[in-house]
Amino acid sequence: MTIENKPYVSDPEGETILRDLIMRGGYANVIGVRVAKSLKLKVKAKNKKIAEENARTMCESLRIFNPVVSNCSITAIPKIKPLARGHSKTRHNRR
Amino acid sequence: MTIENKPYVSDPEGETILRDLIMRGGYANVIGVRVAKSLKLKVKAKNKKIAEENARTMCESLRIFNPVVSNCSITAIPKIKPLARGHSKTRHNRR
Amino acid sequence: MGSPYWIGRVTEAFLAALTKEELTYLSKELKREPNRLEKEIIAAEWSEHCSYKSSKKYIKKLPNEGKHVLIGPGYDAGVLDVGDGYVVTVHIESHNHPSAVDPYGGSSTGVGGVIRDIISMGTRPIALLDSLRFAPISKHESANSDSGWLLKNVVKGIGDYGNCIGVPTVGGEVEFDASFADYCLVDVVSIGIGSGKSTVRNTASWGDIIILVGGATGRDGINGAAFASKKYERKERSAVQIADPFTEKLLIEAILEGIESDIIKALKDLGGGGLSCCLSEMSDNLGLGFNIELDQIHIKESGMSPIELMISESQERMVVVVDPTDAKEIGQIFRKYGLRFTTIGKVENHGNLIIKNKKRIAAQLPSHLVANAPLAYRAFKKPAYLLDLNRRQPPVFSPLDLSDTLFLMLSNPTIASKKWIYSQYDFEVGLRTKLQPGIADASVLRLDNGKHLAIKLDGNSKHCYIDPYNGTLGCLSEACRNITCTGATPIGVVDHLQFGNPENPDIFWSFRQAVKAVTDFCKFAKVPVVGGKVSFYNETNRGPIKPTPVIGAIGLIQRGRPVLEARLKEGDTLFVIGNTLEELGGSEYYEFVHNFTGGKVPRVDLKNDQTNRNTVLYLVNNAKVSCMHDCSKGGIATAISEMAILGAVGFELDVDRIPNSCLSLEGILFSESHSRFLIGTQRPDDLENILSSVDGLIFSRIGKASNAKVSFRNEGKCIIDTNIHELTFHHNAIERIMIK
Amino acid sequence: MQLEILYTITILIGEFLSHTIHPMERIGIVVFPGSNCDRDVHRALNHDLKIPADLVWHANSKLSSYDSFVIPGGFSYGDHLRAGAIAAHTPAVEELKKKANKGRMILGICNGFQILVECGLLPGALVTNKSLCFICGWTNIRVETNTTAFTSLLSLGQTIKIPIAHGQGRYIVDKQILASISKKNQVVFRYCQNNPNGSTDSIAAVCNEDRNVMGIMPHPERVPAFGIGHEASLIFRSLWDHLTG
Ligand SMILES: Nc1ncnc2c1ncn2[C@@H]1O[C@H](COP(=O)(O)OP(=O)(O)O)[C@@H](O)[C@H]1O
Ligand SMILES: [Mg+2]
Repeated sequence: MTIENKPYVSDPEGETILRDLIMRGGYANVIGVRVAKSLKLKVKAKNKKIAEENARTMCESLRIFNPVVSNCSITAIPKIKPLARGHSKTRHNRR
Repeated sequence: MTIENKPYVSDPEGETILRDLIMRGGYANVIGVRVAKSLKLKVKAKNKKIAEENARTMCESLRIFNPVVSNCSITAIPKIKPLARGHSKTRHNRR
Repeated sequence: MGSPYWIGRVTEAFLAALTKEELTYLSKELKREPNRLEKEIIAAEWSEHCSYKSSKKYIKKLPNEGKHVLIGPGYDAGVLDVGDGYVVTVHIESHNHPSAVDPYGGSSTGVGGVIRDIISMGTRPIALLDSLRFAPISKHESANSDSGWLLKNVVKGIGDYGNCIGVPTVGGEVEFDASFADYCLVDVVSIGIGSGKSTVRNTASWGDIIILVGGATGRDGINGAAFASKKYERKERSAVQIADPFTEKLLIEAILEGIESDIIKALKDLGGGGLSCCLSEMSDNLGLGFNIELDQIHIKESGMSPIELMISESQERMVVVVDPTDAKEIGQIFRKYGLRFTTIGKVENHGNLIIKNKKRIAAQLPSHLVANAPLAYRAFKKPAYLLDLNRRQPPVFSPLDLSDTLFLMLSNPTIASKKWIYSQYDFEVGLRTKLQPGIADASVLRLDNGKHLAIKLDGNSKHCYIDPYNGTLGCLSEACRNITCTGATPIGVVDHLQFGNPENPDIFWSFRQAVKAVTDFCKFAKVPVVGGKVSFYNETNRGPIKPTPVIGAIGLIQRGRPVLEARLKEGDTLFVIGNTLEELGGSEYYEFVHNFTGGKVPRVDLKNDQTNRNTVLYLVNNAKVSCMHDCSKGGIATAISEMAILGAVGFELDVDRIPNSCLSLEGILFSESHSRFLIGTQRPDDLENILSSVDGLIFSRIGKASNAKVSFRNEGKCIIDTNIHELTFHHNAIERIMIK
Repeated sequence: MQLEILYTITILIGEFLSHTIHPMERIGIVVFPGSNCDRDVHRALNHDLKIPADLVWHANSKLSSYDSFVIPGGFSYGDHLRAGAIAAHTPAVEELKKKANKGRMILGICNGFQILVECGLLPGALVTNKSLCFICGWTNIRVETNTTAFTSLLSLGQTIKIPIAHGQGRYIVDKQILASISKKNQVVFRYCQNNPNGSTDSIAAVCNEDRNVMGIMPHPERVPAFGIGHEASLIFRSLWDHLTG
């Protein structure tokens, strides 16, 4: 679940990271940064679709993000990866 | 690019969301929450692999994540979505 | 929770903000039809928010002269002379509509705006205060009920912004009332300090250059001013403003460095109405013309139209005017701080605002015309609800256990400890905080000349709803009382008048009553109004908010004089000054305990009020007392408990010794009559002598502080029997509601 | 009038000092974009404690002429990415690292602590408070070692009152590092009575192995120089004693 400012909403944090860290570090090939927040939920559900729907209703009714400011995209990954907690092996996972 | 606390570091935000919002809201099928920070970088690169490698070197040399407490996973998505900055067409995108 | 309330429709175009009459007037003055861009510029500036078209006539009449006032209302901030070459600036702003939709972004950008007003005067911001209003946060629901969610995010927004820019939030007030359902009021006051020399003179001459500095201009907040001037409709995009306190902090340092180098000739922040308002007001104030080129502006999004550039409300921007020979130096300063800036134009002698786009004139308007909207006439009549309320007799309430009632009063979020809020604010950065929040009636700051500045905000929408005139008078009395308690003499007030739709005659009547009260109080007490703000259209689909004037009182404590807290001390003898009347209308006792609205609200007797304040000031100044607290929301029983909780000490109180003309015990304990003070002293006989010598003063010795037991006695019986730990527990209610 | 004269004299003395004392014997207060306790530290040192110190903009070449530094609190680079993360990559911090390796004294307060951790001069990490809220208030800390140049005037085990104000002050180290810093006596202060932010082992301040670099989360510049609650200012006095021998 990724919560991100809407495209027309500015992102001062991303801009500072780009300007003061990445560009000054000499990484000219990076041309844009947007910061987002992700939530990894571990959900029990019959299938991917139901899991996604569940997550979306919950997200909206509990106001996990403010839809005036942010968009939220939800993807369920069926058992692909156990939640990080307690799984130190996932550390170098690149997916 | 997703930056997430290592398993040994507790995640009070995830815990609070789980306990105060989700469980109290009656969503019993959610059994775990971890909060992470993601950065969406727009990178110019020949291919996905190079882009990921570039990003990883940058990430390590600039310490985009703090290896003491966090893990970082990187995935490149070739041209799937243009970054918002400077793309006025995305302006009325709601989702 | 129902359906999320933010999902609303995107409403009509911005142009709708200009009325037919205004358009006709405009064409007549211009002797031609304005083009689209011109109409948009005018609409932004003639919005209620920027032009004060409904209220200007009334605001102008407020008393605004005093020996400390250097610059009164009408500028970005009021300027007060505090002696030794130092000045203090004050300003108040609200960000109600944006905060109701996006509490985090709305409240933080509100802080940003009011801070830039202080910088605009060439002074360094040294403190913030916040005055907040929400619907009740209930004990049973989670902190994520609508109002809990708003409160949590508003506080986080204010904290994150003020903390980041290093300006301490030193105090404030909070009120909960059901009329704020689905809405909230977020008022912020900022204080600045400077030397008389450094305040910007705001002069310019032909050929000077105009520079836009700070955040890039984007489409954010477009239509914001019109938004705040229209009934609250849930527009999507227009409401969203992302705060960037980091850029603001750089802006503060850069501008102050420019002022120090004496190269900034004129300066103004961009707030509601964006460049349109800023440039038209600035050129009108300077009595000069501006030629502006839009092509150069640093932008966030490509393809912005001239209209969007002119009305964008992107945050953290300012306009500065410098002599061309100083262009290089100011550029160096901005570059040092990594701020983006562009020269957007030149000062001309023609008196017009000329906007060029791609070398062609896109708009040409006389600045004077843009900056001075035709005033709107608003009808007014006494609202019908008042007749109804006045007729409503308070029912006879079945007697409750008085200890339980006291506990309930203390756990009422309007009265309970606000520690959960202010501990999220860095209230000490800057090393000026002499009295931190929570320990006295007002916040006290150290000034550079050895004097102290006291300030407090007060509002009471429950009183003002039942009686706008007396309610407002009460807010003034309370604010002045609060600063007096710390030992300060009032030197000025700021007023923030918040109402519903001014086109509604009922609402406009209340507005006029409030203005009258401010005028009457300030004239009598000889305290000038040094600034203020009017916010109309505070309405939701449920209707208008209760009338909510918020008053900020500013006071000065002379060098070497005591600064007093409200903390009760072991062995203190308790005195009360002032009479207690059966004035329970709009009281927390009626409203919170009995859920009853009606009755007579407390009235202020201006003469007594003054006598009592002067007496108290004498006592503090001459070190006759060990603590002082004013008596307001929740009445005497609450006030004395608050002092005891602060001092962690118990007390015995003789209720029958409290001077009163009440009909009930509840009246004596919980009535909110004004002009009363509670005093603790280690020299009771001394104090009694002094008080007896004051003509017409009502006072009494009512109790004593000792150990941990708390008892209220009446006619030999103990009517409340508890201890300090229990009182403290109930007083911590907000923490219990908000932290799960 | 009198006050003005007093000010003039103070300024004159200040100028006199700044001319007579070589920068080596003055403390450099490193100012980053977004630092906001810099002026407070400056005032506490010069005005209250009479310890000569200058504000130095991070990009100013004068920085290298100083030999001891305070990195003040605030929100350098807006705390973006993580508190201290961006400042840690500036040339100024590179310079500080060189000085640290030569044994020069560096004290990081609050955001300064975060920068020292992010640039690797100090072990561990500082993350968001356990309560998820910014906290401001006074707390008690205990002196865990007085064999550092920052605590020599304090006594071991002494409890002092000190203000805190931070959002990301939860100090985190893993088991190995914790064992190592405990063994080498690098924990300088611990919160006592309560742990306001959830730090590992209630750690409030740590120093490096060579004991010339210390990071502390609370704000010693906010306490009065004399009278009740002045003990925390002994941190600065200890440092000055050390520098002036
Ligand atoms: N929103 C707030 N922000 C900061 N401080 C607050 C806020 N609300 C209340 N306070 C502080 O809490 C204390 C009690 O406030 P209040 O209940 O309004 O005082 P009073 O009893 O005089 O009416 C004061 O020091 C005040 O400054
Ligand atoms: Mg009070």
